[in-house]
Amino acid sequence: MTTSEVQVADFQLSPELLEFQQKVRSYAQQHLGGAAEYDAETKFPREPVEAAGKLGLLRTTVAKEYGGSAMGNLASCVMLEEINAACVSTGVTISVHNSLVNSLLGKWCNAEQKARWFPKLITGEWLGAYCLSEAYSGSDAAALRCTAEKQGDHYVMNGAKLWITTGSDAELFVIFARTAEDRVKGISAFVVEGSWDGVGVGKKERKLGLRGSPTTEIVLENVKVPADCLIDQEGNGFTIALDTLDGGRLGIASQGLGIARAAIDLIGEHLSNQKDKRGRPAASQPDQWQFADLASELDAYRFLTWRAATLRDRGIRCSTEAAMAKSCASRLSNRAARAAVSILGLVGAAGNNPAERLLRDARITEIYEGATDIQRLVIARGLLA
Amino acid sequence: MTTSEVQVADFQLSPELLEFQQKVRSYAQQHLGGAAEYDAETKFPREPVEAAGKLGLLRTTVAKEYGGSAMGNLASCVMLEEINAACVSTGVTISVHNSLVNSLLGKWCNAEQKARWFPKLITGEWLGAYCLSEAYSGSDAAALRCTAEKQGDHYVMNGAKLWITTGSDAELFVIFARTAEDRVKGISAFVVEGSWDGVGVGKKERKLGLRGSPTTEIVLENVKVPADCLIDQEGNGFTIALDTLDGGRLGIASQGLGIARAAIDLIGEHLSNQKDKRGRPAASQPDQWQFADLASELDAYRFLTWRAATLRDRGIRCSTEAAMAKSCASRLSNRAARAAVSILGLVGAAGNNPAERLLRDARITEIYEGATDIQRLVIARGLLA
Amino acid sequence: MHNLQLTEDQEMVVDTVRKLVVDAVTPKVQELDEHRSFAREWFDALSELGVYGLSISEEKGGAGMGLVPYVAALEVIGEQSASLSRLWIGQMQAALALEDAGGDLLDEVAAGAKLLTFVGPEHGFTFADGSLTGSATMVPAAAEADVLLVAAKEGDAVVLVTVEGAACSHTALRALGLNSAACGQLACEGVVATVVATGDAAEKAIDRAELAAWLGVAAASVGGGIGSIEASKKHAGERIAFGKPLLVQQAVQRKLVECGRAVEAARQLVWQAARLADLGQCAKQTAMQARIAAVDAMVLAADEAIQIHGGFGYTVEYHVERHYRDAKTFEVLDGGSDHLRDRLAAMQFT
Amino acid sequence: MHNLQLTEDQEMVVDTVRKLVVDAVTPKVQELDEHRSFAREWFDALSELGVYGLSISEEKGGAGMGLVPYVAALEVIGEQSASLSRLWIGQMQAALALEDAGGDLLDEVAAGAKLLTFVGPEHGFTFADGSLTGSATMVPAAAEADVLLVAAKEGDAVVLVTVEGAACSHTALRALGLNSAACGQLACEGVVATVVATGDAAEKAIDRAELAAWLGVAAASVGGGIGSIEASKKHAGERIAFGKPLLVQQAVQRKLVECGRAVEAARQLVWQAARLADLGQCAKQTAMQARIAAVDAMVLAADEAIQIHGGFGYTVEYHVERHYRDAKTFEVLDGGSDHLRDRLAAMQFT
Repeated sequence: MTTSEVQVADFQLSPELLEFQQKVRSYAQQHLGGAAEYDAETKFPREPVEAAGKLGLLRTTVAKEYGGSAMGNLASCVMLEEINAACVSTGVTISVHNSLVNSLLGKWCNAEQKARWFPKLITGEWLGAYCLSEAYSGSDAAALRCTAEKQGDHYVMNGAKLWITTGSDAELFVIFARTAEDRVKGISAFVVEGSWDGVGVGKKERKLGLRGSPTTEIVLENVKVPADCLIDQEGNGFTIALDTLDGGRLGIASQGLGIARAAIDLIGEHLSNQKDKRGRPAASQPDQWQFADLASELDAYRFLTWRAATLRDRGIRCSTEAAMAKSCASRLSNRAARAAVSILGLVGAAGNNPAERLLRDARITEIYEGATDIQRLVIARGLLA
Repeated sequence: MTTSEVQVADFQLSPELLEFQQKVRSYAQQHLGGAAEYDAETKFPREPVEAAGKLGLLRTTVAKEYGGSAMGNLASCVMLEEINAACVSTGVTISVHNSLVNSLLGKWCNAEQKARWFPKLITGEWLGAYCLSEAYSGSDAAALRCTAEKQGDHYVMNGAKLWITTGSDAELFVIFARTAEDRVKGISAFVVEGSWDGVGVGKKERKLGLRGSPTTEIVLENVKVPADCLIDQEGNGFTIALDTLDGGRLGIASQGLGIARAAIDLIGEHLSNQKDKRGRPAASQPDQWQFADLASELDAYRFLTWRAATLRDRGIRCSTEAAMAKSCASRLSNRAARAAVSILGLVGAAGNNPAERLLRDARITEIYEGATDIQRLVIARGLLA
Repeated sequence: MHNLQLTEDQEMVVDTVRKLVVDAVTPKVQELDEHRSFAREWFDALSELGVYGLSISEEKGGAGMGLVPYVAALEVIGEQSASLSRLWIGQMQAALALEDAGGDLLDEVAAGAKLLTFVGPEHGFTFADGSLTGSATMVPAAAEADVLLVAAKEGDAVVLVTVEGAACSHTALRALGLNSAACGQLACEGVVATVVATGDAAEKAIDRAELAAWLGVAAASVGGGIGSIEASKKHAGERIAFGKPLLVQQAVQRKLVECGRAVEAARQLVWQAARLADLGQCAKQTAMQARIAAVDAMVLAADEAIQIHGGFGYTVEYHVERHYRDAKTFEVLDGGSDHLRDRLAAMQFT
Repeated sequence: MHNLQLTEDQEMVVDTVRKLVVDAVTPKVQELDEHRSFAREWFDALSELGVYGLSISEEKGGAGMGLVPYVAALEVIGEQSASLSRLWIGQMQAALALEDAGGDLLDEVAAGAKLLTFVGPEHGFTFADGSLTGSATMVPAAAEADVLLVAAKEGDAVVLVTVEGAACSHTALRALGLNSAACGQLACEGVVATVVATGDAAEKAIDRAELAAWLGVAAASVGGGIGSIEASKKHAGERIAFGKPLLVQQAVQRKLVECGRAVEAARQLVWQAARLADLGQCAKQTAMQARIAAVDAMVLAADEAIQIHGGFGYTVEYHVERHYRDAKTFEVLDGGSDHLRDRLAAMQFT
């Protein structure tokens, strides 16, 4: 969807977006208190995701004619920052569902396909998963080996996808598979439903963080995929994947902002509590510097993120801008979380404080949906072109 | 002056500001080619400053009723980035004249005073200097010792001001002096004209950079200052100084952005020229990363700067936001200039390349109008209040 | 491997420790960490090697070999297990703190018959009328230690006391790292304690315990940094992306060069501090600098290792996420790096 | 002052150099720098001390004292004058490169009778039919050197040649730093050159010259870092702000602690590399790491020193702006730090 309305005037969100932000903030306060538990017990945040569905938060990137709220990329960014500031596992689930799956289907599927899948996706009855990575293709996505062989009115799909967010809990999978040999033009995109024969959930990863969000292998054994589940046309898969990632990167940038904000808030709270014997503020100067630097960068990279989102909302290509946002915000989230542990000290590392969880959760933002060094090369290429 | 019009919509400058930016860019191309010469010969950039006056660039912060163009803080930021990207010595001269002196007079002087001084200031017939620092009061501005003793219809001023930008070439001095003992409430602000008896230019500093801009001591020996040269009222000097510095900091933030941009452009040019034997791009990956990171931060901190400027243009207090902008942009300018020398290598250090001059010029931005650590404490205090 | 120029005896200690690490630690390190299992068996295996008396003087029944082989051996252990390093460090703190006082407990510490943990002055325990009061979080082996050696305040004076581990209350923590060292919360409410040293003797004992911690954590962090670098080299040498091994990419090489440089610089500080201490010179500042630099280098190396591993690095099987957690946990122990910075400042500027 | 544990002879060299620095260098360093005056008199004064033959073997007429006193003495000089350090480094490069070949020139170098500058292989000079062609920028003492020692290519082979300084054309530069070392542009168009070494001998000579540069720049940078820290301590101890000396502020202390730590770590790398070299072990990687770390530490210390000095730091009288310029100039010499990083990578990963 594209919009020509001004969403950010002189760096302030429009009244509609401010209202939406408040709504999401209330949702987070009501439903996302269990982040520590999802983490400790590697438990999927089902209740918060269902509540998000009921509140309409899973339809922000879907057009109104298919039941969506069509709020666009900027609204998604605003929402995802709020959610990730409270619970990163819920955040990534919604980010993948909205920013990758729903966005992709909305942009590249035909009307019949949209009518088929969106009713279940916008309510959260179905959750979506995005299956690009494989064991031998991470940053080098075009090296994928999963195959979809055309046999009459269907394709037979074989292979295995790795590091699939929501892998064990999703019902709809967007899968990139090879329909021809050409490294790039041999890749096509499909929708595969989890209930079909041959679709299996493989190994579940045990991870540093993001432990409430199941990351699994998806194994495809002779899966019969009807031809009308091909997205767009054969050979256009890589283009679709890259285009979608621009939006996905804004989702992860917003995740980074949310994590950074939560960590900075912990530091701020700690500093406010530092008092000398007479009750006067006594935060150490170097801690205050770090706090000031991190808080300044948070504002700055939020603007980078919002800039890219407004471009995308206007239908303008934003690969360079999205890469800037993701690269900067994801690195900030890690610096901020590490600083929180350093400054809170023993308390921050003790595991009954959110700081150490944020440190573990933050680390993934520099890796998935395009590692930092890839983002940097995208930026350099974009600017020097 | 305040405005309620939206100046930056979805992170894009308004058409008026874009046009103004183009105008300044042309000015820079035509008049600021001599930066290397002003530096090497420690020569005041008189021609560019005069040309700026003719083009109306010295009146941007002055209200229309006094002949100004009342373009406001954001326009000043846009202008100063362009000018500093070409010549930092010219940039600081105009920044002090516009962002400190003209801004201060416009906000705190009475109509008679404005009518007296602005006609000369807006054309550049007179240049302004801002005299706050002394040998024993830098970051601790309230420790100043210069005195102004009331004697009938005038004050007698004695003392010495240090590190005065444009000191030897200004005609109008805003001078902060002590009219009473109270550390803060004993400070008052005055306009002193350079032609008056007892106003002398002292030692001229030999500096690392900014060598085209004269930084001098201003010596005040029994200077008879008419009472109608008092700005606002007695004892309000420190408030005036702090308020003015918010605007001044935006000027220096923009200077930082301009320097950073120039350095990043040098790096980009160098990377574009790197080719392998077959003529294919061959810039080193780590150099590309640095370029990408610096360029991303440039965009991000420009938004921080513009945000603070739009707040100030709306009459909203922006100390925290201005400190964020100055702290981030000034540090970026130094990182970028150092990176340019590192990446350009021998060529960058050789002195016939702008890189080494940028490195020397950049260093002041973290020092004047509030050193970085002071900015950080302002930010921390602002956010934790 | 390194250029510490150890004597033959010292080299033998390091080789013996290395063999234990290869045979017993490496195969189980991931499993124990993931299940947060306390590494008592490794601690006991080190006892059998007799290392806990390594740096105690011969007249007090130790090997009198000084701190140089201690840092060399901890580097080897740290490459695999920060948790086991930390247990040895606690034991070494106790050994050095108790050395002057001597007695049965020192012998038991040196023999590894009892597992000790040191609770530093930063936790603010107080001692009065023969009993100890205070609480601390993130104490290694909090629940597992046989004896706690506590630096406490008695009025304004410093006193070093011991309490039985069983006499204190403990709470297990899901801590960030050092999962096999069982960091936990510890509380004593008027627990009967035995005075080991008071006055100058207590100050000196605490000084030595702190030095043992700084040097030990620094050496183990150097090892941890090496562990991350080696894991990265191995992975990047095998992993193919864009048609060639990752290790061929300048991107990856540059990261590893910088990590290696940071680790090597920290290592030189550790060695210098250990050498100074063994020569009887003041090693305090150098040891604190080493501790700060080495932990930072370990954090850097682990962070880059995760990045080089990509998605694999975020999973538990590739060890580097453990190094990352352990490095940040090392950082906050012993008062934390910023506290050390402030102490360095106090030594240098007042 | 330091813990290199020098022999008495080595210590004497350092003391003699320190005396020269205090008496002759310190009083004029600012003036010479500001006027971009070449420090020939200091170079000659060092000649009189006889230091240029310091590391040459006794059988070749040198003092045979190795590189350890070289780095110790350069640290002392670097604290005051990076320019003079750089002149000695060039001379040492020549001395070590010429040592195997021996001959009159070596004697003149060792005696300081001729001032040499070394032009490294990174400048890409070519040698054919007895004459040298090429150009280079930012060559220390480009116009002042009596003789240039150039690592050139003859076809695909490496060759080490000398040319008379007067036979080349020079252009002075307003360079970023090292103002008293007169860095300039240099061009030779078929200048008659004398071959000093070819083949393996040339490779070895160039290796030694590079090692001399890495160690020398590293040591001088450690000294420069110390210079910035000492200047900051002095200024911050005297300057009053908000009612107390700057040095009392945690802000200032923390900066100085971190600078001190970075400098000390770099210093340990330098010493280790010098010791390794003197033991006949391969010191190449450690020396390169030292060179990178020390220059970075000097940049950091100078940068923070300027900040601590505030407006004063931006003016020429307080020395720290000079350290800042000199540090960044050191960085880009000898191929530059990034080039060294790539060479380290090549050594470690291929």
